[in-house]
Amino acid sequence: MTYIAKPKLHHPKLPTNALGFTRRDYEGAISTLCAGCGHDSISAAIIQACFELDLPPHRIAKLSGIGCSSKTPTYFLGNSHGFNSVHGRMPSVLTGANLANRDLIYLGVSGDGDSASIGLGQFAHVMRRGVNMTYIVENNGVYGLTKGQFSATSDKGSKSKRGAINADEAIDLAALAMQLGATYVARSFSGDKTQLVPLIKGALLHTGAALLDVISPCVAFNNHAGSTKSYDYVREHNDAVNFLDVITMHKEITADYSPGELQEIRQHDGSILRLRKLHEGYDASDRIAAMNFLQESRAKGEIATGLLYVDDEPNDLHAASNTVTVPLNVLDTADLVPGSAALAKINAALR
Amino acid sequence: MTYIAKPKLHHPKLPTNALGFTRRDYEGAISTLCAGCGHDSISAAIIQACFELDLPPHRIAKLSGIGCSSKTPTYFLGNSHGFNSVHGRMPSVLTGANLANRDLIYLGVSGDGDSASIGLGQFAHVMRRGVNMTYIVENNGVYGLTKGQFSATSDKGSKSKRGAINADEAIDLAALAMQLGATYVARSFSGDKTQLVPLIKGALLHTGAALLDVISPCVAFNNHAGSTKSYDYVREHNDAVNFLDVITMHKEITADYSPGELQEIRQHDGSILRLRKLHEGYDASDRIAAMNFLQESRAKGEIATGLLYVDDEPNDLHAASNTVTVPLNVLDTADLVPGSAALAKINAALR
Amino acid sequence: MKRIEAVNDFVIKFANVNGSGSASANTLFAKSILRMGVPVSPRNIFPSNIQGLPTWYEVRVTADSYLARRGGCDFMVAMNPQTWAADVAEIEPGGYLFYDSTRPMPASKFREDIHVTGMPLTEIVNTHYTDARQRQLFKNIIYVGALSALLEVDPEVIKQLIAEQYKGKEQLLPPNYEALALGRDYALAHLKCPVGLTVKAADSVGERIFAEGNNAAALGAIYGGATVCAWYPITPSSSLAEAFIKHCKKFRTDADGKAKYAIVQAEDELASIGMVIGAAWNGARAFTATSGPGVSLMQEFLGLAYFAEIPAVLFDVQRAGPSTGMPTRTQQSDVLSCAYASHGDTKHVLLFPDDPHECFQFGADAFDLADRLQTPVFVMLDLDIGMNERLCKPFTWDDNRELDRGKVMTAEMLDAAKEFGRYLDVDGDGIPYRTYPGTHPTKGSYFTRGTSRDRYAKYTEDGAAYTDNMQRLLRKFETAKDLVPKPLTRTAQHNTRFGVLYYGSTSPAMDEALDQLAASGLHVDAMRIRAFPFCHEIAEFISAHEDVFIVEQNRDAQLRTLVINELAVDPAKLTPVLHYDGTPITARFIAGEIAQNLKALNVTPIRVVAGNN
Amino acid sequence: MKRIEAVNDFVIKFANVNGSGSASANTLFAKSILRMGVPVSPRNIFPSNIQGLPTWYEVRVTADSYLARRGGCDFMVAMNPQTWAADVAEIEPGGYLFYDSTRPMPASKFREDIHVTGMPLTEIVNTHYTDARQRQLFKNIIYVGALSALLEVDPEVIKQLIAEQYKGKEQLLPPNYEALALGRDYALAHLKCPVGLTVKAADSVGERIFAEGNNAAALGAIYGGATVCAWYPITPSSSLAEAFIKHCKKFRTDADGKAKYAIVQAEDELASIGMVIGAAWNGARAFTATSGPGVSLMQEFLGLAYFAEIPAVLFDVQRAGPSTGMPTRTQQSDVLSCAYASHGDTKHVLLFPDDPHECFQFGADAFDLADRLQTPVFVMLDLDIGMNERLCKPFTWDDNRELDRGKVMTAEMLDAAKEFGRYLDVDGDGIPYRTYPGTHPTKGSYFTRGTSRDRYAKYTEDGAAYTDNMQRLLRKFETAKDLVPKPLTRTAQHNTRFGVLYYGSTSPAMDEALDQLAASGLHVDAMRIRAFPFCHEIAEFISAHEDVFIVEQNRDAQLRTLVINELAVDPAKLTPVLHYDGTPITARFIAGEIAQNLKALNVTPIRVVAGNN
Ligand SMILES: Cc1ncc(C[n+]2csc(CCOP(=O)(O)OP(=O)(O)O)c2C)c(N)n1
Ligand SMILES: Cc1ncc(C[n+]2csc(CCOP(=O)(O)OP(=O)(O)O)c2C)c(N)n1
Ligand code: SF4
Ligand code: SF4
Ligand SMILES: [Mg+2]
Ligand SMILES: [Mg+2]
Repeated sequence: MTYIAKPKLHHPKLPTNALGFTRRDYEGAISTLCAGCGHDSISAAIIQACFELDLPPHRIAKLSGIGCSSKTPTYFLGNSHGFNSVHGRMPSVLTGANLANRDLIYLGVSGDGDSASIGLGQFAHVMRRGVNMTYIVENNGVYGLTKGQFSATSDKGSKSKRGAINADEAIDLAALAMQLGATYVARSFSGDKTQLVPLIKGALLHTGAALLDVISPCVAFNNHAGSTKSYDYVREHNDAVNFLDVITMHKEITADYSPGELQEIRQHDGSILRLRKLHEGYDASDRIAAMNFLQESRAKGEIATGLLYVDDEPNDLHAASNTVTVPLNVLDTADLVPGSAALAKINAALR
Repeated sequence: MTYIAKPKLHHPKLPTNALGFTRRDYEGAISTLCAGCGHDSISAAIIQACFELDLPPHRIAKLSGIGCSSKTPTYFLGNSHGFNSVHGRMPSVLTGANLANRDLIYLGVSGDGDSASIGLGQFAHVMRRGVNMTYIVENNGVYGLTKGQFSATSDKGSKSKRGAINADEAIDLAALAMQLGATYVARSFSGDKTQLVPLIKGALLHTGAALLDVISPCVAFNNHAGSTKSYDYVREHNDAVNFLDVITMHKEITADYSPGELQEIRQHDGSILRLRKLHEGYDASDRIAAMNFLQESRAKGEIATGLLYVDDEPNDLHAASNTVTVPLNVLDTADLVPGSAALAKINAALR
Repeated sequence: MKRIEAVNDFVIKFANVNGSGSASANTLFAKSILRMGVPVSPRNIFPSNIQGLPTWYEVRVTADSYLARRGGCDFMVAMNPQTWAADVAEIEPGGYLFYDSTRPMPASKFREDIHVTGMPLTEIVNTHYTDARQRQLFKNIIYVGALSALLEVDPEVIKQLIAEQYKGKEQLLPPNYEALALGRDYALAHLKCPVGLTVKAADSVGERIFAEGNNAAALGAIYGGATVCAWYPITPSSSLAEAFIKHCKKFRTDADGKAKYAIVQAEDELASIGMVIGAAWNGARAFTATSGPGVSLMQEFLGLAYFAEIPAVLFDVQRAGPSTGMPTRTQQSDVLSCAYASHGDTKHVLLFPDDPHECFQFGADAFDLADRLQTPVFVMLDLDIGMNERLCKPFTWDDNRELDRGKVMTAEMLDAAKEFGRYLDVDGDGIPYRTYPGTHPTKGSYFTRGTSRDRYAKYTEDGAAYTDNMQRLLRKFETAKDLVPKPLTRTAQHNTRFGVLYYGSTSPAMDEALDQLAASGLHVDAMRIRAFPFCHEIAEFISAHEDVFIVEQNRDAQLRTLVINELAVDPAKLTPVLHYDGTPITARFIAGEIAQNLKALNVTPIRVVAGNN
Repeated sequence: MKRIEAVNDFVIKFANVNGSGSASANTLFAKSILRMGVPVSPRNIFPSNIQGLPTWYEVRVTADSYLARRGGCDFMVAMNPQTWAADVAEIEPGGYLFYDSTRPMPASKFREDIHVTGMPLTEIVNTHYTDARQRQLFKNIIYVGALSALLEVDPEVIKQLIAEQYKGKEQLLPPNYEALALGRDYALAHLKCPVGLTVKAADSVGERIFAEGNNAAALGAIYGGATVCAWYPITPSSSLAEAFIKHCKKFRTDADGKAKYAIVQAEDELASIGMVIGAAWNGARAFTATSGPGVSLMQEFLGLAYFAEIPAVLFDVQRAGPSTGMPTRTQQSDVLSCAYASHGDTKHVLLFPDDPHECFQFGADAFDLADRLQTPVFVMLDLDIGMNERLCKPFTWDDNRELDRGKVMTAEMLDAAKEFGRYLDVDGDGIPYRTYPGTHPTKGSYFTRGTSRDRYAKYTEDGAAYTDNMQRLLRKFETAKDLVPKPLTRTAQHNTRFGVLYYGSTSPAMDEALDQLAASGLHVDAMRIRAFPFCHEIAEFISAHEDVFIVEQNRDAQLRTLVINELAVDPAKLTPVLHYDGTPITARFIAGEIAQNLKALNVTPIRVVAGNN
């Protein structure tokens, strides 16, 4: 069922990618989110990343839960199938979809309430299983759609718009994902597109469980003083450990740096993740060190961003299940039904 | 409603504790678990710990989910109320119970399937909220009651009795609890009563969220070669970081050690946790270091046991909720009902 | 051209953009009419979105206190270009359109048969204000000012309300007064005032109050002695839990600032009901508030609460299902999933309040019922009564009333008793005695489980013990029939063989429909069901009539299913009248459906007063 | 003293301790009788525990192929001291008791009216074996040997079966043969052989097979083309998923060892149904297997699947509820929670297989139905048919049969079509067309949601669009009535105004009860319902009779609720016959209940053959 996208005719001025698509071809319906919502910037970054990677839009499946963040798949990749499922359970739906057709690219979009509150269990288990996907959490520390209650990622001591103080420990989804076996873990900020776009590209090319925890301020309910997820707060405390540059096969490698500050990771598909270190000696391939770093920077009140950890030999659920290379959803009667002869044998054995 | 337990008359020979109770008074119905099941040893350790701490049995509430492990509360503390709830949801039931009466001691008993598979979400959130409880996971890496399927704590690569190999990352509940804000985190082994009993005592005296991850072999389905939760395997890989000695107020402190190898932590109730270090420089009060240590020892294939982390200034959910000191379940009409005069004011404001 | 003329009896609708701050101005308008002694019934029609999408505020001005949604619109305040066409189309012929005429509109955009009043609102605010937010906010106050002139709403009353609103922030009064005057003066100067629709001071409101059902139910929980609340946000129930927080701060904070309550925003609905069950098991009064999706997630726990006999109170503020459905639309479609919640054989107690007054009353009673019956009790609200301000009888409370904790054995009772069996039916009413954990050192402790056990709470897989217990639970449900609120009957002026059953938020529409039917000579006896299980009065009402209509706001006639199943009524006798598009049911719809059915049965109308139609 | 005498028609029961390895010896015994051409129907009665608690294995030897549980016991093999008293008490007067006489028992422990055979089993094993485990295991084989002598079961057949069992491990044969001989020889030498109950070789089994419903259903899923299975262990459904794993390894592994399937043991039931929905949405055939508690947890997702129109297959192997209830006991008590699963207005398709043969057939058909109807389909098993070996017709398959994927548009179809609307009712049957993700670069993509949307899958909160969609779903459910398996009727030999409805595992007990009733001159027409929604034939059957009984294995007459609600039947016409103590229903119970009712209606028996009672 693999389908080669046919380039379409466009206004000559619009730049096209290798498939002949313009950025427009990766857009969706007009957003109904609040003006200034961080989520809209993330949608834009996704569009940009898919366009730059020359992905056939219809070969991507978008899945989400419930929330303002989970609404966003309607606002990008209009030619892709999308599934806005139920609150907190997108990971299981995505896992099932992935099993049915290993050839599509799976993009899960969720919110902090959707993933860290009601959905924490499924979030954890989808990471453990190493489902090949890009899982983006649009993290604003509140429940936007239900008008601003604290979510499980809002920091202890942070203040709600109505003045309430959060007493519970915050859940760090990036740290959790690393501990649970995710093989590509990054954190970014909806306000920093130059950092975000490459991180999304790297995730889309990664052949295992990729998590992006993207802090995405809620202008309606969590952008005030006292919030630790406001634009201002995040800008002040943002501490990028590295800067990612994704080099796909067909682009030849040019720019050169002095060795020390560079780290290059070749991914399964041949693409190269080139990391320019902004933190002395930060090694994105050392899981335990990365986890430790996250804890320390969090203790210092900093928000570590960048490609925090990547495993260049990821294993995914299909590998673990040893499934055939052809998608399960194309197997037909001949492939699947043993037939009457086999049944006769079975009957015989049951006498 | 606080009730002072009346000492009972007993066979003179049976040793009694400060309340005049014998160990018998802390026992329950006869176990229906398999002969040799690790869970029964844990029940015995709980009985021992409660007896030694002179706890009035009826002031303890036992809560559990579903599973062989969750059945055990029937087999200890026969004079306590117990609640065998539904699979994986004990943490929420315990949280509610705790809110209703802050004066009882809450003992949650669960299994690895109950807590790490279906119950992971509730496990995580009860830790975040710092519910004052002792939460014991009887961890055998399988679903015993449903006949031996892998649970989420069984290690990647470990072999089931039927020969299947586990492909998913194992969840380390102790590491998770630490990351999520539990203030007393220990790991032990059902086969090591001398280590286990003091750890349970320390947890019962701890006034915050205490987790005990107790490896407890399933002789019926997970005690074979190739299992990483068998008696043999655990004995071989057990790596105790320290040995705990719990000194309650009324016991005066005797034994003396050379400073270096000792760590003493005074808990809220005045009791002292005396830790004899078995690991050079292991500091049970340093959360980040402890988390890092856990990751490293796990990478080495070792099972770190002992009191892994303790916070001597724990905060609990009641503190966060600023609730009255008297249990909510004793407040009566006079305490709770504003009456008709107040209602008249409200009506007036609604015109 | 026709011109709708009415005093104190019309529908005015505000078409706005979500998040534009119009809500408070619109409420101000509605409340000012109320203060003039004229009943109003406002309704918010809002999207599942935070900002930028269309939202409407519909105010029915109703001298006769018909509080249901009337349908149609006499005066449209069209502030939202996105919905202009639909809004203009909705106006009744001879009705009125008020709009922002700053940008000229082509004639094609209007209608021949309506009266159009344009006012350059944007221009006015732009000339008077520089700050964008101010322009936004005061534009709303300005149109309220204009409306006061067009509809003869007393400006002094409006100012009074503004003053009350900004008590403590008096510096905000002058600018608001100015904006109000700005609008009013402009209207008086440039627009034809009044139009055919006017408000005339009256005395038709009386002692009634103007409240939201969610707020009232939360207050009921306070009076019912609830101390533990565990909830998870979900529209349209969130404001119930949030109101409880507010009331607790006010009424439940002791001298030294400590809380005589505990409220947890749980991680999801499984956790919230779990916490409620744990707290209730441990002797505190506990509740949760949720909506359909939450009820679905709670099913397993509800089966446990039924079988383990845990008192637990749930407020289900219903919205349009199934699945996510329409979160901001109203329905009565959780009836079955609540009544028979969970796998296995279960039956649950449901209460159906019809307005904020009953939300308060049932909100309090639910806790006594739950303790008395040791089982979950559902208070079934819906978005229409939960989230709209509704005129209703004031809240009342008897100061001699004590919390009824039901059958609980204390240490003293245990010492006195010869035996204790948690599931012993001592009194023959199916309700056993329970103890709170920690009551007595050696007596009365027991083990609670969702698995089968004997009368002494001992685990058993014995079939006889299981059956014995399941039958006792049925006896208990029988007992419940006499404890739940009785139905209320409204008998027609003429003997009739027709009856109608209805419940919950359908109430005002039903009352109005009965008047309309009576006016057209069609007489129907009505009974409002207020609880499940159904008491004998309901069975008697049905057997006393040949044909009974049953009016519901769901597709599958869910209450009808309960009625035929539990009361063994022949379905042929019960004609469903179903409205389920998510908007509140109207008298027009009910009367229309019933009239049509009666026509089919060719019933000859009996006029009460000659020519009164 | 009376002595029960019977050939090929008796009930023998083994009382053992859970985990003592008796299971395989007992099955060996039952199968050996089957191999002699004599029908047997065995049942396991086991505790929710792994080791040490009582367990029973009941074998009904039945020349007439009455496969239901008969009730009572003619021959008791009492191997469990814990349950001695109850086991001895259960023996029919004139029946037989076989026990381990190693330790002498006081006479008081026996009964006057039964025939006692003691054999020093422990002593025998202790003298012959040293290893504890061997003593344990061979004791079981030894009593089988003894029984072969006491009941005249052909030892050669037993040896043949042992040989088949240990194919490949031939070294195990001699010791087993010895143990068998040891028991048999001892019995022949010291015990009175045979007793009054004997097995005589016959030819009454025919081509029938001996299978477990769970295994058959899993095989059905293989033939139905299921490629994705997501499950969570729960008794009594686990063995269904585990059988699917086994079958997949055998039938679904391609040349180079790759899996043409994916099976995930999920973290819970919410995840398993979520995975099934995701896979089905993406074009794979997917299913889950669960039991009551799982169904409760899946409610929200089931509402999504109904509203979003996702094909999904669920095998619900029912156990005794509510809550944890009795996990190892059988019931039919999830009918309502499946039929109307989730909040909001929903209706789901249910299939009711009555034996392993139908478990296979419906297990395969369910996938075609789900794809055809684009909605969840439940296959309702229960512990009785799921986990017991049952004699049934062999499995059959038509090699010309193709998987029916329903209305799916390919890229070619999309290019050809003039428009695509995911929820457009093009054919008037309520079933729209769908596309699989990734089908076409620019056509046919759509957004799936649980929220309201229009015919083109565009999000909307418009009431008319919502209603339009909800009504189409009802049309689709109408269509389902003609696609699901038709009911089967058994007409009485005499015209009768009485009918009986039943379903699922009640089938064998019903057949036998009908014979018993007929024999006593009571004639009742019977219809076995095999699916929900109900087709017109069921309505016609009911209207063709004055009184209709409806036999169920639950407390609340759940199927009856569906019948009166969906077919608008007067409840007065449907008399429930309910058995719900967790044991499988018996013919004695059904016939007794019906006879009693008919007596009450004083029906005069019409003997078919004079004196045949
Ligand atoms: C089962 C269920 N419970 C509650 C809700 C109500 N609800 C909708 S969105 C939401 C929270 C969304 O928060 P988040 O995931 O952080 O998304 P955001 O709106 O902040 O982007 C909730 C509680 C629901 N839709 N379903
Ligand atoms: C909702 C639900 N799903 C599944 C089950 C079946 N079940 C009972 S116990 C259990 C697993 C228990 O495993 P664990 O918690 O590790 O306890 P163990 O028996 O190993 O001590 C399962 C899946 C259930 N009771 N409820
Ligand atoms: S409420 Fe917050 S999260 Fe939702 S759209 Fe508005 S800004 Fe974004
Ligand atoms: S099955 Fe395993 S866990 Fe359960 S009782 Fe037996 S040994 Fe213990
Ligand atoms: Mg959020
Ligand atoms: Mg376990």
